[in-house]
Amino acid sequence: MTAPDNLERAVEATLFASEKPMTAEQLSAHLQGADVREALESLRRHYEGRGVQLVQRGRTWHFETAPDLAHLLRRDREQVRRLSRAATEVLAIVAYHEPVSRAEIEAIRGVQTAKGTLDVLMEAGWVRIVGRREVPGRPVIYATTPNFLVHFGLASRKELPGIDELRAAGLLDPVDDEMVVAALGGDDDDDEPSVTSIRDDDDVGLAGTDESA
Amino acid sequence: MTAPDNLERAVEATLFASEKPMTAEQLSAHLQGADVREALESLRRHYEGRGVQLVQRGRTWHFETAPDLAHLLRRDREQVRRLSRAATEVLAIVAYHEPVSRAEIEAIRGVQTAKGTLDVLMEAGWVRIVGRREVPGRPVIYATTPNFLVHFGLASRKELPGIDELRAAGLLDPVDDEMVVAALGGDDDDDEPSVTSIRDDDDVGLAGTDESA
Amino acid sequence: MTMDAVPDPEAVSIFEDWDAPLAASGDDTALYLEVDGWEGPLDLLLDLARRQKVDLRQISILQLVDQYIVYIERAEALRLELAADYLVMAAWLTYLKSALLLPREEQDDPSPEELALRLQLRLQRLGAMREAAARLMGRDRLGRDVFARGAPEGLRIDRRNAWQCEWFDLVRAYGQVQLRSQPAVHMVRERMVMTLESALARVSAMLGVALDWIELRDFLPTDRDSVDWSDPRLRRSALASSFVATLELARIGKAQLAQEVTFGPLRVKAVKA
Repeated sequence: MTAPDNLERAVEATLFASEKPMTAEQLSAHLQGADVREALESLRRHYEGRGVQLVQRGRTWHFETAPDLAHLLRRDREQVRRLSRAATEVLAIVAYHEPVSRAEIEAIRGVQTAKGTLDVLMEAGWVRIVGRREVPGRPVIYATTPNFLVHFGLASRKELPGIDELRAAGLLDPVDDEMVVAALGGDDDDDEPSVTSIRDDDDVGLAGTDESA
Repeated sequence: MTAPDNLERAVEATLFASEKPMTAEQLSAHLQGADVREALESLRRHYEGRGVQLVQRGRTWHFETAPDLAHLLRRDREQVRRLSRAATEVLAIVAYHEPVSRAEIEAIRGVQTAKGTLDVLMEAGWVRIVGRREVPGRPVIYATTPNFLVHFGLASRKELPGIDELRAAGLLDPVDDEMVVAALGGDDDDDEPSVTSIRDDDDVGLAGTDESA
Repeated sequence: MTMDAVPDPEAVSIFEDWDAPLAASGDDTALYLEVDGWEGPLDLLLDLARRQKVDLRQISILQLVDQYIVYIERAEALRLELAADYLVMAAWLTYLKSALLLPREEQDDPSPEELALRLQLRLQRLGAMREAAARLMGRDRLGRDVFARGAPEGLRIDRRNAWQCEWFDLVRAYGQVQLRSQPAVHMVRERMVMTLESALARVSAMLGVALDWIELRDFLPTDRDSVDWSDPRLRRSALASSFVATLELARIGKAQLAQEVTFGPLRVKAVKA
């Protein structure tokens, strides 16, 4: 590798630090009137095939990421997040009762349902808006998506266990761990029905997220 | 010239495109978990002597223009914030003694340090609160940030000018508070700023950010 | 060192211009009153010590004390309002000087020499930091001497949440909702009773054939019937209904009731028409 001469270094640094593409004339004016054309050409060749390239667009020059690496500039990062208990309940209600309005969900849960909860479920791709109910106020109504069935491995909603089956499985037994925790005040979730209906279950939140990259 | 391999190109492109210095871990996470250390080292060598350099500051890497070209680039650049004498002194004390409490800073300077001085340094992103000292009063303690290293071009705090000599001379030893009290005449409140016609260091303010030409 | 008793007009003007930048005059024979703005007495001492033009480790503390006192006296002569800490330091230095000069009878702890040494150390420490600050500021600083890329494309990281929820969580959640929201309906269990009507009929019929007092219990049905009268709940129901039936018969004058002791046997007899 041949070491760049000082003019080439100066052009390289100037273009690198510049906030805008520069013409050869601007570069030249910046560098005491030096003839920069050769340096530009030499730099262009140097950066050829690298991750960064020196490109000329019209009369201006600038550095840019190599086109084949453009995908690196935008990345998706998946973050695994567990659905909060409030969101899980809302999802279950939608699944069992669909289509339902938010007011109906709230009536069944006995607590107010934050808008955010439904947003999370829609973001997850499990719930969607399917229309409006033709009653006063024309509330939006929600239903599950095909993706919901896929995620939960269900052929249809009919495969969701009925109340009797839930009871038989002990899932309707009043005493279970969560209830005990709730009773002991260890859970900030919205377990009390009605009485706390003013409270918003904003804790759509996310058990065990890690925000930090 | 050997053509850079794809990982090296990807690291080069990512660091060029990034708005902030990145750690090897961040780069790796961005590039599907690839081990980027070799690529970084290879890139660093490649850019050695060019107008642009790849530098490591603390744990982060970034490209910057070569220092010897400062005279070419400085001219139409906004000057970085100019710090008051008090602020530069406080910054030096934090950097060389970290972590330090405000009282310790004051003990070294022999004068009260306006809250604003530390605020300015924190606002600049060079100093941050790192906890409390487990002594009576639990004073807040301060240390420098990774950005401090980036801004002052230090690979690590070990590169602080003269730090080894100062340490060897015992000048970085913990401050003996008793001595401070003795030297200042037995008052724990080192100095009333109030009456002083001597300039208080409240004017840490950022003296005009552009000190142009 | 010489000191003019009369304040130098030049010095006065400098003093008045309090925020003036460091004046560049360098008259070192007289104490030059630099008014850059001391950052406390230690700062002033450091500057005075530097005027001795020796390594801070070798400064003469006695000389330094004298210089400081002179400075303070001069400032007072100029009727400058000095902050208290400058005066406190002056007093302490005067004490230190006398302690250093006078013969000592008993050993103070710490000794004046020790105090002088500590002061020296403090000055060194402050001097070191001041120098370090200057060197730090003089480095190639990002954004002043070296520059990051002017127009980085930026890395955009789009976060996507991969929401997790298991089938079991879902159905259990529904169970919880159901459990919570089920109205508390109290179902009365269906059970065998003897109605008041049948008790009335039975008691009336039995009273009709009986001539003497009969205990109420004897009116109760027996296993002869198709029903299982051994069920204690059914027997209680029959007893209660039969009791109400006899009360009704007594009310309409068809029966009379007797009970000798409280909770004793209740006897019934027909009233002869």
